[in-house]
Amino acid sequence: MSDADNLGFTPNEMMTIAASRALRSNDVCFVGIGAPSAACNVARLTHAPDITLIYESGTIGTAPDVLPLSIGDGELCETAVTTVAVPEMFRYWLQGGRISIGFLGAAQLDKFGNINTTVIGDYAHPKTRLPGGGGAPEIATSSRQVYITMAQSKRGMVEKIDFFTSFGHGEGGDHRKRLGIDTAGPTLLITDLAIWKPDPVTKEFTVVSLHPGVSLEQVQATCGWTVKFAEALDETPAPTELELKTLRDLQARTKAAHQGTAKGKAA
Amino acid sequence: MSDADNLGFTPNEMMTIAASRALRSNDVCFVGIGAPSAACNVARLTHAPDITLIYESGTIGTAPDVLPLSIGDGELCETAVTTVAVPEMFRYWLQGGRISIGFLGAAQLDKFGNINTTVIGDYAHPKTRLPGGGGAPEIATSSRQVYITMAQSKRGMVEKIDFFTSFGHGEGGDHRKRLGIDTAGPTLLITDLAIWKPDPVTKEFTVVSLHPGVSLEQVQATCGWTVKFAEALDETPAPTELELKTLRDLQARTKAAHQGTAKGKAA
Amino acid sequence: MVKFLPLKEAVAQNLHDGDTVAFEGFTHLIPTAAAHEAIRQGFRDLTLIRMTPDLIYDQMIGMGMARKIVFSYVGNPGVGLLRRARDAIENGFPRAIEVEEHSHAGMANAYEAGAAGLPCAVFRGYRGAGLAAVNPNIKSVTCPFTGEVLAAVPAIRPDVTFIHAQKADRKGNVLVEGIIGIQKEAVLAAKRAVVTVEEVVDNFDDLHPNLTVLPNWTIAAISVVPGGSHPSYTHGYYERDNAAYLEWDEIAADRDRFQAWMHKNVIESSAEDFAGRVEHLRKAA
Amino acid sequence: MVKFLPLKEAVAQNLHDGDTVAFEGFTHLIPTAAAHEAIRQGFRDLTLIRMTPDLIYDQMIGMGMARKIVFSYVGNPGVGLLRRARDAIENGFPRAIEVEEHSHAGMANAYEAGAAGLPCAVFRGYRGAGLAAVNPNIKSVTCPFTGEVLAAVPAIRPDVTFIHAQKADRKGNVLVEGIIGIQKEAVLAAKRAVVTVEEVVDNFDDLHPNLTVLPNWTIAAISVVPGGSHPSYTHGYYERDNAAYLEWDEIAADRDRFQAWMHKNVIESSAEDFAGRVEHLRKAA
Repeated sequence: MSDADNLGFTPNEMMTIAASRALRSNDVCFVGIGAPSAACNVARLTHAPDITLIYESGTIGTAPDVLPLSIGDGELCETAVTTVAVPEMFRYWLQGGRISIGFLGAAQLDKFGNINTTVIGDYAHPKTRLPGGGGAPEIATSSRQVYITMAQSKRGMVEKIDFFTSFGHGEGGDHRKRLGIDTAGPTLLITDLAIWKPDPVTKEFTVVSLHPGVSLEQVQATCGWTVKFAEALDETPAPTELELKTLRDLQARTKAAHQGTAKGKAA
Repeated sequence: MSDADNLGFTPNEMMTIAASRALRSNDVCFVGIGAPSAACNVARLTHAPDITLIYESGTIGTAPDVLPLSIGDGELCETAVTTVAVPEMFRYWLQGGRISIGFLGAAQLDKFGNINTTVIGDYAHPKTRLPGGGGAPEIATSSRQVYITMAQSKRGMVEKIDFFTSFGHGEGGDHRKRLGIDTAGPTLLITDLAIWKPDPVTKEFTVVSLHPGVSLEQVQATCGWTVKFAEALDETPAPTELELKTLRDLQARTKAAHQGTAKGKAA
Repeated sequence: MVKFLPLKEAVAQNLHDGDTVAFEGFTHLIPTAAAHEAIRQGFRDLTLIRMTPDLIYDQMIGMGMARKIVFSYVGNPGVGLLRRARDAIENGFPRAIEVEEHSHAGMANAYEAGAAGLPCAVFRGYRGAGLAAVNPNIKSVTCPFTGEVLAAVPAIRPDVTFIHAQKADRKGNVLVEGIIGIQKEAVLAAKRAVVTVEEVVDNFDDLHPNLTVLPNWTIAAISVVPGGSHPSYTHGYYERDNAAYLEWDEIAADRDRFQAWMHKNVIESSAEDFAGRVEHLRKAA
Repeated sequence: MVKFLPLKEAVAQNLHDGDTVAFEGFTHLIPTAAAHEAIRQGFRDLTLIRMTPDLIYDQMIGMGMARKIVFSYVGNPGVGLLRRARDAIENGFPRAIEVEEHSHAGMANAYEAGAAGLPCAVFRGYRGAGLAAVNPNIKSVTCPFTGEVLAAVPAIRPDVTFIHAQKADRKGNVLVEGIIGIQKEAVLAAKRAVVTVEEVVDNFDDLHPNLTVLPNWTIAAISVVPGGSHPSYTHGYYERDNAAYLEWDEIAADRDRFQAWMHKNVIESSAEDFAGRVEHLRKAA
């Protein structure tokens, strides 16, 4: 696989930057931790300066200088337009229909954008107990659209997920509508190898763009279902110098801060 | 009837002071405007300094220097422990069961403590449209007890009220319980002439104490139903010097402030 | 995204004949200037929503602008009755109006449900109260765990909400403080929100993080109208003009006197006049 | 009325074997000192409630104190899994525990309903989600106006809630600020509430009126424990000890190492030790 030495950037960097490009200044994003958080903040620091980032801890319109380790780091509150209580966050801001993009990661994902972060194995007797859904069940249904980011692997991208932590397109087609869900659901999947969009009718995720240097075979080899590729397949533009520098500076600041005592020791 | 010249205090002053005496420092009072507000603040300024006064505008633990003209005067917020939004006030503080005493006035009252402040005449075609209930319907059912104050008159204290703005004891007896209301309801009525308490069984208001100089005939002459008097009828202690001075000072400060521009003109 | 507009344009762009509209304010921060602008522009057939319709609703009803009112307390707070509203309800003058009446708890929960994107609000209310019998929009749901029967009312979703607030920053974020009432919910429940403010400041960097700030993307238009809530008050700027509330009781008692007052103080007046009306109510520094 | 007590007594007087208890905090203000005191006092058969059970729940579960957990995200935030909780759920070690799992929206609404005195919360949730099938406490009600089917969950009503806050005044009113999470609701929903604070100040006269202040009559006991939320943080006092969260992942991975750590840092330790743990996390003035 390609890496930073060959192309000047890593697949994970490409994933984060490709995700950041999907965001606009007038978006209101409900941000999950990890790759979604990095992508949202790169967007804010590059082409979407007025984007509204919301973390489920209650911080609205936040602009952290370093990426938070948790969804409730102090930095998020200190830089926010306002910080509200958690019930208000879920009632007025998420359920109220104010979120344009819900940004989720996934431990297990199927081709219809259904996500599992709850258990591997049987729910009552799990092989591995994962952290669970947190805000995801309602982020997936109340946000106007859902973007998903994850690094590809056969273990992660599976034919059948073990548990429906959050609902994507279910069994595909109009399954959302049949459940009374009137939002669009997953409209974009950005992995470390490709950009995927749901088929307009079946809602199955289809590769529409390959990242630079990535082959169709690589995408299929790291995915547990038979991948559909668009007829006109794009190549994702490589990260620009500004995008890469912005992401790397952000991650360097973050790493320093997350030593935990780095700031404190200066005192 | 007795007046200030004869006894050194007016019937209205006696009413307010008698009502204030029913309050304790550990009470949490939901305060209506008018006589209830004066009584609550006299209590706070005399024997119940730690009483918690709550106005429906969202001010909790307020200690106004002058009586508010409305339930949302600035003074209430400036002196409060905290000021919350109106939905929170009705959900967490009133419905949450945190109010020990709901203090109501009445335009029309019946002998079971049911109150009308909505219409005189038919609801759809009223003879007089009154302001309506405001917070009263739920104050009457969510407060642990309800105290009522009003000046007696045949027009106000009636056999049958025109509209049930707030529910007292309904038709008496266990009517509250039958409607699924588990609070005590009206437990005290303080008029300008007497103190009334509900009969333990029938829940009909019964005079238990006459204010100084008031006769049984006076009470009956100003009440639209046949009044029941307790066998052992007390005489309400006359206002003390401190009580009277506290009330009159409060009302003098209030009158000066409500000229509206009195404070402003000093600027 | 929010636009800073003169009040005349903010009202013209956002309010239309037949709209369901809330001019909210709970004693504090009543958007008088916005209501007066609506009166000058002569809208008709409005459904007027407010927990505590007071002087400005008496004025709009008296001018014949309302088809229906939705409320929980239709009084001049601390003074008494609203005489123009009474005339409309009792005598159909200047036109008959439909009445939908709730308790404060019912209205507060209904606004909260509107802000929360729910179709209805569920709460413990109206037990034994006469309103449940005369208002078909008071229904019930049963708790599926305890069997308790709770009240349900439809969510309030105005076409447009007007509020008055202390200040906006240059980006159009809005701060409401003091007795915050139901304003945040009324804005978030509405399709469009218009805010009048006392002033615009560079930024809100020094604000405490937990104050009531409405992000700029929740608001359609902001108009700077100093004194815009008179005779109500703006915490931190000027006091309530209690004398004006007392005086209103006399003005509104007479149909002709009402019309004369409205022409002089509203129709032939403008948003710029509000600053002068609160001069004497500003506190000594 | 509230009592100021040493933490040891505040915990002993308010927590009992078999209680349903919430130690709430949403990343910020986690009441670690109170949980450690509960561990030292060795309570059993607790039902532990929290939206985001993290290190202190991993610790209480690992010490065998929990009969059941009610939660919406059982992870080490930003790090990964909770290894003691996993061991209990997957292997029944040191004892099997019952699991009641919700979404954040479900838990937040359930606390809100608890604070509001309602038997259940009603919201738009769990559509298509697997939890609705495995949690019998997720039911539905139908909106009587639109026919929309909404989710319903029982209100959360803990026997006792513990929170950590910035400060109390001498009367025992408590200020919570910054990321306020679900703390106010958790306190108001509980039969009893115990608060640890960084400090006590004379009065709150200079506070902005709209901050989150819990009146003294809503609280049973207050204990002054500087640093009491470490390795979480207290806005305005000290920063989050992110390194400690990363380190916990290794400590909790091994049953013996966990026990050794707990004995050294909890059992043989006291509330007074927290102040020292945050010294290096206080910001330069």
